Amino acid sequence: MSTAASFEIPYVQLLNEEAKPANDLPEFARDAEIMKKLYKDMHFLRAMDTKAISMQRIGRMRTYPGALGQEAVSVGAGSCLTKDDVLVPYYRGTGTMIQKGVEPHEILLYWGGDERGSDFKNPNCKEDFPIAVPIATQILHAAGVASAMKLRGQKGRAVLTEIGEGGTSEGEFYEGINVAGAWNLPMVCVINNNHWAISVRPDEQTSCETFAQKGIAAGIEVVQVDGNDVIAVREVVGKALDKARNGGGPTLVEAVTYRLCDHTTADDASRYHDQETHDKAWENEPLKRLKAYMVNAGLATEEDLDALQAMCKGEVDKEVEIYFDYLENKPQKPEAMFDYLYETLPEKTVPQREEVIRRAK
Amino acid sequence: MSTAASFEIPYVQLLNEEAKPANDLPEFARDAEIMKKLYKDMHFLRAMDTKAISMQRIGRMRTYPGALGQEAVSVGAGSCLTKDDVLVPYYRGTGTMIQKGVEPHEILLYWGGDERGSDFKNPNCKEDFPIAVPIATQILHAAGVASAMKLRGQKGRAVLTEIGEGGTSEGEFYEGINVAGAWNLPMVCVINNNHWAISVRPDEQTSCETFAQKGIAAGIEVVQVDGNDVIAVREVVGKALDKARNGGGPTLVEAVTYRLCDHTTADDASRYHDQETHDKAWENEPLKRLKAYMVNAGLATEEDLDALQAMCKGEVDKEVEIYFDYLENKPQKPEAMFDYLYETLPEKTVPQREEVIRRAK
Amino acid sequence: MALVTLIEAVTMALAHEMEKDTDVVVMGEDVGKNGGVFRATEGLQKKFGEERVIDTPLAEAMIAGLSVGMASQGMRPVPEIQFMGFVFPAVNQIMTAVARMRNRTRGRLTMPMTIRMPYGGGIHAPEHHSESTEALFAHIPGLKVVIPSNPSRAYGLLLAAMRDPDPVLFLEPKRIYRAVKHEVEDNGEAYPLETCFVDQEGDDVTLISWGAMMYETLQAAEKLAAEGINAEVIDVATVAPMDMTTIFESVRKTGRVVIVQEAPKAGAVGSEIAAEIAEHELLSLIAPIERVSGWDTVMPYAKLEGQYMPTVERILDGVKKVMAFK
Amino acid sequence: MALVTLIEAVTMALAHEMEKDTDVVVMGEDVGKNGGVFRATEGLQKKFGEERVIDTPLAEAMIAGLSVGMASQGMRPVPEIQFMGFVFPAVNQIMTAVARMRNRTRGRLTMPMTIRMPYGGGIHAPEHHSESTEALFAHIPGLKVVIPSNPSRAYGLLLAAMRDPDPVLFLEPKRIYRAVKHEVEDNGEAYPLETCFVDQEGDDVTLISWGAMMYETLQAAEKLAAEGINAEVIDVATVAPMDMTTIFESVRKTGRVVIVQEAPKAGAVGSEIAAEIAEHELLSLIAPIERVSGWDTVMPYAKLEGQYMPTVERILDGVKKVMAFK
Ligand SMILES: Cc1ncc(C[n+]2csc(CCOP(=O)(O)OP(=O)(O)O)c2C)c(N)n1
Ligand SMILES: Cc1ncc(C[n+]2csc(CCOP(=O)(O)OP(=O)(O)O)c2C)c(N)n1
Ligand SMILES: [Mg+2]
Ligand SMILES: [Mg+2]
Repeated sequence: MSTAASFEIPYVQLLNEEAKPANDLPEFARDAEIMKKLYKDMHFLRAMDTKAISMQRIGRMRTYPGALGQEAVSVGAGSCLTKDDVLVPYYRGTGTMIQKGVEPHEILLYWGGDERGSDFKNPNCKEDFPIAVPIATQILHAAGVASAMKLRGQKGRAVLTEIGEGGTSEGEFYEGINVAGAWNLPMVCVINNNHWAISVRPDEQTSCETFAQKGIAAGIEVVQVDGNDVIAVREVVGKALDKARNGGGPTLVEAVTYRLCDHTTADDASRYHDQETHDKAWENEPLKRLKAYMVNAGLATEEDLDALQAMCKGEVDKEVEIYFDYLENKPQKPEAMFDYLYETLPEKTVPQREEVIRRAK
Repeated sequence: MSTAASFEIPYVQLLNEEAKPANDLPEFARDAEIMKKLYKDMHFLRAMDTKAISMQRIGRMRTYPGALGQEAVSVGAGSCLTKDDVLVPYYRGTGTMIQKGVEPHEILLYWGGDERGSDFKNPNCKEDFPIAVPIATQILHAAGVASAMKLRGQKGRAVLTEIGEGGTSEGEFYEGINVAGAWNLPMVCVINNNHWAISVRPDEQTSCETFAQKGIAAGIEVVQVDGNDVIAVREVVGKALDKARNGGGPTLVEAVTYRLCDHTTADDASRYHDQETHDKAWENEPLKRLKAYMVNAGLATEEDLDALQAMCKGEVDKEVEIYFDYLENKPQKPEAMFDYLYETLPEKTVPQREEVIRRAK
Repeated sequence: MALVTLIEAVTMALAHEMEKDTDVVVMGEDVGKNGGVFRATEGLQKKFGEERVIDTPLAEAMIAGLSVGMASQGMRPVPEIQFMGFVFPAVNQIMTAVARMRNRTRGRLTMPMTIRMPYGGGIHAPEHHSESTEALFAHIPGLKVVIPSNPSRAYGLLLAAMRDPDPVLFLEPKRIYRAVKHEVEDNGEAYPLETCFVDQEGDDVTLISWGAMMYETLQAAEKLAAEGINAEVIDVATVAPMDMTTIFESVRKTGRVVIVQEAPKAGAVGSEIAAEIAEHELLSLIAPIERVSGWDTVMPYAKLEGQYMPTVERILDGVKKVMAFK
Repeated sequence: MALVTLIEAVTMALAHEMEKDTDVVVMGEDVGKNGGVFRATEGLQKKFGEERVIDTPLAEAMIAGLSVGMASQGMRPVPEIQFMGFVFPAVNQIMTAVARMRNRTRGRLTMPMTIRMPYGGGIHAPEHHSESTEALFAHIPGLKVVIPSNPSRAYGLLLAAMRDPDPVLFLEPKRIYRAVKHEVEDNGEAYPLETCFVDQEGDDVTLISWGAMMYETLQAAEKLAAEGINAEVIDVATVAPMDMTTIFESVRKTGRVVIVQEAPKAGAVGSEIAAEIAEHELLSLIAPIERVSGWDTVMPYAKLEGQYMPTVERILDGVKKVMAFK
């Protein structure tokens, strides 16, 4: 018996649970502006989620998926994107989308039940994908975008896509990373391992020790990262994207974190989660750690950081206003449901459109 | 950076390319009866394939997939099955099915275009699955059978399933091995890596070094075996099945071999294969190696083995006679297409059945 | 006798059959600890254990494919697909294995399974959570497609589905999961899958519907009654294979037909009903067959959902149209 | 002007469009080196290189999903599904992304792609290689489903499909891949996707069909002519969204309709045609609408295939039935 192949899965943590930095922190971690922006953006996400969830309670928002406790994953990963990259997000990727340039009120519109939320107005987002609800379908879209980049010989562009750890059980996830490997595509896939797929635990999804190792089946580079350490997430995803942009092929990144909120507003996690684990996970949430590091490293004072955090609420409120303005003052016309179905509405369907207009009067 | 997990893929070869045995040959490899049966059964498969393909040329058989050069995989794996196990084969599993007890003429009937070929008459095969044409769907069926065994607390039973290396690109393959791992199911999956998926090469399917490593994504035991070494195949699959029968969970086995025939009778491999590689692969085909080993080890004389081989043609001819008898003397009634659709044919469909009977008169 | 909603009737039927038949297992995403995202399997895991109420990995093809294997062993899996919008990864298994294994093996391996899933619009759910795609499955030979329209039928038809020797897709109209309560006795009595239900007799016009749309249809019938129009109201319930006999009888009586469905119009179940009538009962027709239907569009999100769903008003307009025909 | 078979016309159209538009890429299982299992892409890889004629891994969801990504970037992928029986793993992508991306993004991302696949029975192929499941796709809003019935139409319609701004499923009736040859000029002229083709004018009865069944239908029309019955023969070609105008016109003329299709009868494209006629042209009908169809069964294997396929004789019987009606 000999060995046909062997593999190691690296684990990256740059700030440990006590906010102690590793020796070899990346340069950006010493850059106060960058770090303050990350801190603020993570807080913005938290504030927006909080607001959206409270709006849902009073009937001004539909089902909404928060990202509490997982802000380092989406903000960290999204912060590595340039406008030339393409983002193919999943429904819990609010943070990533905002980093890419999607307007927060567009995301609110989407979850508020208005299709215009996916018609991103920022020119930097024109090629980005809308949220994918059917789990794992987006991984193939990402591979397709990356294929187009590769076939056209475009340099310096890459695709970032994301998925939950539960979503890795879907065959399409595997098909997507497999073709990314086979074709050496400029694609980075981040698994948000938040330890829950609604009510299902990781050990119920798979007997894998790590979700990163799923990439071994695709023959691609894999890495596991502490998903509550935004420095590590940004460093790992940033390097992976750089590699992809330079023809080095795909990477699968597992970011280990914990879902501190309900799955969505339609869920009640207390039905199935373990309170003790939950409480312990709170101690490990990413913003506390980041704050401790930044203050200790002299990148900002506690007051600076609190001020940044405080700004978020007002900014969220502005986005909410725009959201309301759309819904109340500029609602979609009923016939909109026909107007983007095909470039030209089939003759047979025209009378239906007319009937909708007539009945709406 | 630390290591989150690491993996090794073992490779097993017990007879090398020169038919030299490894030191630790399993006991059965010294058992003349067992070895002669394997030798004969592999030749029977080759003879049956040859006959079926020649029948196709003269219009007495439909599309047929041969297994030339891959006999050690299906016969070796199939020889490990007991009647209590369940086989969930793929379309190139003729050898495995015959080992399990399926009548060769039933397989001919199936490929001859007669559904009765999947109504296995051998009581030992009553629970076995028919051939799966839609690639990779069978892996989930196997996991389902294994789930039933597990849920019912049945000991000593396991499921064997098989797939081509190309088929591992389908998501359902991955979903099947993943759930087998998550639920610790009594299931063994053999990948016949015959280096072709019709005209597509392994390196076009995936960038994996091995197909065995796909099992790492499922967190299950994996092993790569020389698929031209029937002793190694039988040893590895046998141990894996034993482990499964005893509650030890699933195993993914990659058997590395080469497709020396066309994909099916509908294919012409000379359009895409490389003649040199093909010729070299012939030198490595499993029967020559096995014969050399058996003669050297004193398990049989060359004459014994030639006599076994010679018997096969006649036995195949008998099966062909039964096959013809079905088609010519006992053809299915046209209304058979209605008779197994549901237990009771819906009222609405009854007149269709009657019309078919009437028109067939 | 318990006063239950449609979803409670589902739970009751599941519990009843699990109690009676140990081969019945419930499986799916979040059906165990969480009791299902709509709570259809609430309490079942506590009662029957993790081996009979199984939280599966997140993969619908897998859920269907595992069920195939389990059914082949004589079990009676009752998989849940969390929303009908997520059944599509399982279509390959449903098409190539679930619907065909009996035929493929000439009766040797059978597929007694009931694939449950909530379906339809009207609850302002996110994208992909509101479609009515029953027509896709009604066209697949070897399947049965059953849709209850009230709590009693949910109980009786689900029992029938679970006892059926062949695979049944059981579509639960989620909009009416909690719309009304019925007195339902947990007596294990199944309803037949072979017939439509005539919910109201009448001889002026036949209203044909199924699932949640039965509510609007019955409301319309009530309004019509007030106007002196006696509608016969048929709940198709089993949309495949369909009981045309009951429908034909009604058409012979009324000569006027309005079909009400939530799905897009083109190529839907309503089309098949109309085609059958046009083939077998043309001479009974006094007026063209009217289909009041969802539009031929993608199901809109919450904000425009109300403009998509067929309304009582649209049904009444449809009836007016066929009644005006002389 | 070349004398070509249907499949050669497909190859010709592919080559023409690849030459003209570098955004067009062909991809699928065995389409490259091997030129496709039916040889539809023969020679294309040699001509256009491995980057434009791509042998993909074996995964249909992947093929469709990659096409979504590529199309979003402005490419015009032309994926091949090896047989229609293997499209089911891709249904999730087709349903949730291909058919909806334009609508989902309010026109921002569009899906100009043509998913080609051989379909239908009659060549004694193995299991799953012979079904006609066009109805499943014809019911999905946002898709177009196009089926050529001869070499000229294969060329002209495939060009139209590839140039269409929206996704087209292009179903190639494999039984007639090599049945006849047409003179087809490689002039890049597309046929419209918006209309049926009237292949023969007549005023006694309307025969409506598409794909391979056009052969039997036209043969039947010829026999009928000999008997003095003038059939109008319509090739629907684009079965979704359907041009009902042409069909209605014909029905108004003839009053008698026979629909011929290979698919199982219940819930098929023929049902939609019949339903539309029963809604809009009821008064034009002199006789019930007859559907000559495949049976509501699983497609049998080779030995019984002949008993499944609609025949000229069955079409003639159908016509006799509607003609007998007075
Ligand atoms: C194909 C499909 N199946 C089921 C669902 C319903 N669903 C939505 S989210 C979810 C759990 C996902 O968990 P995970 O992938 O871990 O992501 P997370 O929500 O935790 O970020 C499920 C089952 C879906 N959206 N798509
Ligand atoms: C879902 C599906 N897609 C495509 C096909 C057509 N097809 C039949 S065999 C084959 C190649 C399979 O190659 P591999 O898995 O390596 O098995 P092998 O035939 O080499 O044993 C293909 C593409 C199919 N049968 N099922
Ligand atoms: Mg999760
Ligand atoms: Mg192979």
